[in-house]
Amino acid sequence: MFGLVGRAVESLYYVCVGLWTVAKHTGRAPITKEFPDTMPDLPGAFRGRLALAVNPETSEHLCISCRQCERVCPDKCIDITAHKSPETGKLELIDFKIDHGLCMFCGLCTEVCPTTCIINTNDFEMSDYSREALIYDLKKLTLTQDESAHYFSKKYLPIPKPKPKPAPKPAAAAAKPADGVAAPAKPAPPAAKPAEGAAAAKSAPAATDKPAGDAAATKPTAEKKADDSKDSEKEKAAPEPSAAEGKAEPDKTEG
Amino acid sequence: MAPEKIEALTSTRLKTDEMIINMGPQHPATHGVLRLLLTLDGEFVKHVEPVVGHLHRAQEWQGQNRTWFQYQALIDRVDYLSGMFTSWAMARAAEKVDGCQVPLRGEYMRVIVSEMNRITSHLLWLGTYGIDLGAMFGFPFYPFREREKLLDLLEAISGQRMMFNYIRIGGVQSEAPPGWFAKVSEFVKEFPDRVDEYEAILTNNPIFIKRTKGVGILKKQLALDYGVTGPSLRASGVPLDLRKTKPYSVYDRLKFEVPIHEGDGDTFDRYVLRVKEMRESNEILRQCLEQIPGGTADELRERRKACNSCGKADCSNCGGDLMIMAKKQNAGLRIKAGEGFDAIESPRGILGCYIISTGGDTAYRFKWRNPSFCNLAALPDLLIDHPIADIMAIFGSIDVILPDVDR
Amino acid sequence: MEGFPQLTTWAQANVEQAVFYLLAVIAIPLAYGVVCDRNIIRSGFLLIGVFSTIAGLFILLSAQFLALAQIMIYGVGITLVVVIALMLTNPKAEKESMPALSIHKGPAIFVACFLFMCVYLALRSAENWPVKTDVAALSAAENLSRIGQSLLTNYSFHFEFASILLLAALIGAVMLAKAEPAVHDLNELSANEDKLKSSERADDVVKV
Amino acid sequence: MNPAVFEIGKFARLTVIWLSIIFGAVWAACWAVGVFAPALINASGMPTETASLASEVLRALVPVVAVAVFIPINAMFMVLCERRALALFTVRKGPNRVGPDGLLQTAADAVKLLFKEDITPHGADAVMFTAAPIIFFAPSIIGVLPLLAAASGNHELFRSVNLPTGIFYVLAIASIPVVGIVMGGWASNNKYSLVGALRSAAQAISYEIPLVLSIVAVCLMAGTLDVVKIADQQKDSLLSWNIFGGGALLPYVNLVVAGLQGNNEQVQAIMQHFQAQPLGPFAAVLMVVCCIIFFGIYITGACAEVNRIPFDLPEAESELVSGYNTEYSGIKFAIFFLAEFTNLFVVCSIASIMFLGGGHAPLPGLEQGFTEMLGGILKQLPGSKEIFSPGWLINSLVNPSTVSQAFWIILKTYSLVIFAILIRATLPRFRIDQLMAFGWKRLIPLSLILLIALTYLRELV
Repeated sequence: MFGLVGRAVESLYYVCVGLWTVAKHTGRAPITKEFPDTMPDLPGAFRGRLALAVNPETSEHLCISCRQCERVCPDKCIDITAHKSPETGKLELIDFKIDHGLCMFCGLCTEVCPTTCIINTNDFEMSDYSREALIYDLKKLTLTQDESAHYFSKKYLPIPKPKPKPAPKPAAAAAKPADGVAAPAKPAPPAAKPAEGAAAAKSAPAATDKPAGDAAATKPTAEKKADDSKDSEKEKAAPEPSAAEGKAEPDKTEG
Repeated sequence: MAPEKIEALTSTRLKTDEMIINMGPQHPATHGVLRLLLTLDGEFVKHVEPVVGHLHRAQEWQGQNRTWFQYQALIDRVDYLSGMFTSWAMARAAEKVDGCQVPLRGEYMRVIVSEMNRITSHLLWLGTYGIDLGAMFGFPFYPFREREKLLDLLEAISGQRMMFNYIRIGGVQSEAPPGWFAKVSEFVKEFPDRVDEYEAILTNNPIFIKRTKGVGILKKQLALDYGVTGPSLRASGVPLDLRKTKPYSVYDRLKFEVPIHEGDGDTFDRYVLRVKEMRESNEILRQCLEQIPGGTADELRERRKACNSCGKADCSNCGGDLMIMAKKQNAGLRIKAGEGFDAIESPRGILGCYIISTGGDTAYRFKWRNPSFCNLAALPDLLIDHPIADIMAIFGSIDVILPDVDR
Repeated sequence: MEGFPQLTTWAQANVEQAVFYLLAVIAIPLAYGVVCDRNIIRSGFLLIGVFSTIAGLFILLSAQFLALAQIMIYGVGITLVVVIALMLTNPKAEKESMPALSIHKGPAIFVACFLFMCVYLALRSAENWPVKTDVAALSAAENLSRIGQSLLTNYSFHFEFASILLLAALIGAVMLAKAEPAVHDLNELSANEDKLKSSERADDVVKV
Repeated sequence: MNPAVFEIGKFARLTVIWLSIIFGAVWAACWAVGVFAPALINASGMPTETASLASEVLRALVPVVAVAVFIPINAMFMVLCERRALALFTVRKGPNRVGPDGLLQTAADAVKLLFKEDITPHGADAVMFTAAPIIFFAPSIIGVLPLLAAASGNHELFRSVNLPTGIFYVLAIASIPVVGIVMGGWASNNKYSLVGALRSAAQAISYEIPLVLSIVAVCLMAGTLDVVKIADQQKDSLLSWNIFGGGALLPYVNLVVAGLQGNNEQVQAIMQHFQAQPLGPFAAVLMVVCCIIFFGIYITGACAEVNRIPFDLPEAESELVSGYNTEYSGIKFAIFFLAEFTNLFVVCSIASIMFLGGGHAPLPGLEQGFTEMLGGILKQLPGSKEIFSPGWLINSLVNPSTVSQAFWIILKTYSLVIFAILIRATLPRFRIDQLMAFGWKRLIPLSLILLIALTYLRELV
């Protein structure tokens, strides 16, 4: 009998403790973030929409059409169209398409980019009315100079040195893009440089079988074939980017 | 007991029709897309048939058809509540095959982010367990509030809240951003108070105790027979925690207790054990923050200003223990030929990964040993002769995550 | 309806009859439905409707308390009956096998006619039927205390007898519902045997 | 400043605005039907007999109008109140987008539900499927009628609905909704709904008994079933509330007060009274304890009756999807939803009338002071006797005692509602067998024992 009463009182006490704990929370500031009014304070590492940065100082487009990102993308959502300029023998970027409907925001493309051109912005509001509208082309992807500067500082990225103007780079750049351009683009990393560059440099002795910038050589054969065939296709498709653009534009206005 | 005797005893009861109920795959409490085919006698479960596979995404096949580098970004999705652990299991297996040694700072970073992830996973479990038991409108928000803080921190270091892609073969992806360590230690300081609050609401609550004590008893032997691991096994009294029994990474340098419950192994024990584990993880975090070689990222950056972050292996500021990555991360990432298995202790149990590599940049064979799958196997035995209402209490308490089951 | 003298007299003159007929018109089809509906559960709900209309009739007779008791007890009680019907029957199976009850029809009609005649004759002999006319004049509060007093004085034996009957029913229900030694306990038995072995084996496994 | 203070302030502001809208609307509707329209009719020069009959009909309609206006708006406010209060308890902000502070959120939700497709599932019993929400909602509308008189301080317009069997009427009507639940659950042709309905029936029957017994205890102390009389008996002060033993402690407090004041005659008089009852103080304290436990039993039973957490098994979202209303959509679902909140309001207002002194202030002087003050102000107005003069308008509109009583009863009822929300934010759900065991093995014996104890203690005090 008394055991029963004791248990009842004890239960009641613990229920009251619970109620009091909850009631105490009334006096705490709400943690709600009212999203459209106050944007979330996203960290620099945040992997949002992909974009192509320009050099924040010279507004020079950083992409060198090396196709590293295209190759590494697990979803195959990047599509680069480039051709070799007949005059200079250099690769020229014609179009750069990213299908954000396919993209899973893993950020691998930004890690392998030798010129820190392709970056993850902090933009995550990309909703649109059609799937086609999620395919971003070069124009939509390229950031302005200010935006690039903002993200370079936010992500603690080193500002790339401008490409030497005359740039008599050998035609071999097409075959060995990382080697050719990474060297001038990779300055001595400053203190805040994260991940990839520093880690890669440091780990060089540990990873004995991997000379830096040797990506093209170790490329798997199957993928190489696929890439090659794609390249040739791109070569063919290259002369008509305006048509593709024309197709994309009405869709967008429709939406 | 002889079947005739059972028959004789049971046949005196009122004969009733059995009802078959299809719980899930769209039931609010099946935590994803599990389908339970229940045969009920009144409100009591007589037979359970879990139907899994609704979320099958061929994770192993994908591993065999993508390069190592690409697959690292995908495996977080196997167990989306503890992505760090899936990455880590794969990284450890690959490192074993490759023979690559992860630098000490990298290991510490791995432990820090993983323990943070363990806390987030347990917090989510705690919140949803409250929902399973009907504390739907108040309690779940408290664990989620803390989880939010941790996810913000993990987002700051890895770039995303759940699909971290942070632990890589050979180390971790990046050094922490400025101020990150300070925020973590701030969290570590305030977290025990928060756990006290959860316990004030739940642990002694008479309704909660009634709902969980003596319900869904998982016997030691049954658990071992089914290969149940993790907190569910430890709540049944088996002291099996890879962090302690077979210390990997830097866990042998850390002082922590693995909570074991010498009880019946009912749902209440599982709850108590997970809450204790959160506290222990917090303790591990605190120790890691003290022990990590090179100190916080900010201190290290100050030190590296002297050598201008040279990145040389013999540099006292950049090389050796102070590195975070031992392998170059690029599209050409390769693992030496060979095969190997390694397992770690994920929030749900032993998470193992078996790899056969032929030396190329793609694995020849992947095999995952997922704790959720094995834990779920014990579910039918736990549910028999419990009322419908207990299905949620029991199913919630063994804490499976369906993508992990279905892979 | 205190405070509305004119309204009360007017309502008594004009509305009471209309309400009575309205209730009757509702009650009779409902009662018919109770008997004839093939779905036992729907019959149960219709029965609640019948009792509600009868409660309405009680209110017309100024027996507020009785009306409310009718609603409270039958409303919930019939729900219980419905629930029990739900649990004991299989509506699908019953739909398939509706037995032809032609054998029972004759006796049923006979019994119904007999009962009706009884009631009819009783009503016809109203002048000989001792009806206390003063009760109707009581106000509701007095009515209530009158019921209480009658229950505990004149009719206390009936009242107590009914309580004992109900108590017996309650105990019987408890005995029926009490769980017999069933599969649970057997499981426990075998589980205990397991327990003895398991503790040793479990340790072995961990050691390995 | 702490942002939490702003949130509490916003919540308070929202509550005040909504309550003034609700009670303003009710007041205006009642005044228009019960005062203004009869005055117009009388002034219009109709034959006196017809005119007085017409005005009596109008005045008899007032309670119906009041409830018809009050119930839907109040249910909408309670939904919002619950959501905001839950947000406060869980460190969130709650709905604050529609209208200022989210004032119109539930209005918007109601409109949304009105325009949603009304789906009747395949194989459902269409008639019962439609009837169920009506049977669920109707009792909560007609059930509150007798409470109006007590809540308005026996205002003359509501006096007519004050039944001598008032509280019994309310309880009888409050037992009907379970029929609606069983009906809806069965008619939905869904196993989850059916299980929810069965649970609901079992639960309602089990918890009705302790609920009624705790009310019986109050009636026993009051000696009547009339809610107005029960409320009036508690008018003195906090100590005469039924939760504190219905005035059992009053003589002792009077003794202490008299002793402190040095009023020896009064002390002597009271002491003589005590000598007749030597066990009096002991019995009084026990009685207070009994009454407080009865209040607890009432709250528990009420939570079970209206399917609130921790007794929300008929809905049990994590087990039964949504229980008996799984298959409902659109307006039918809205009716179920509104009815649930109305039922909560009804049980809370019963509690505040039966246990917490109805519309009477907790301290003795407060009510009288306020009434006199307001009455004095009203008397100052010019021409308060002439019909249609401003004085008459205000006097017929504002009744000092009703204002005071309405204020207190709103305060008490909504405090109980907030308490129910707090319970909802904290406790997990019972399991069905534990629920039944708790009801039958704990609450019913406890309330029976206490009821017997109370009858004897009442004699000893």
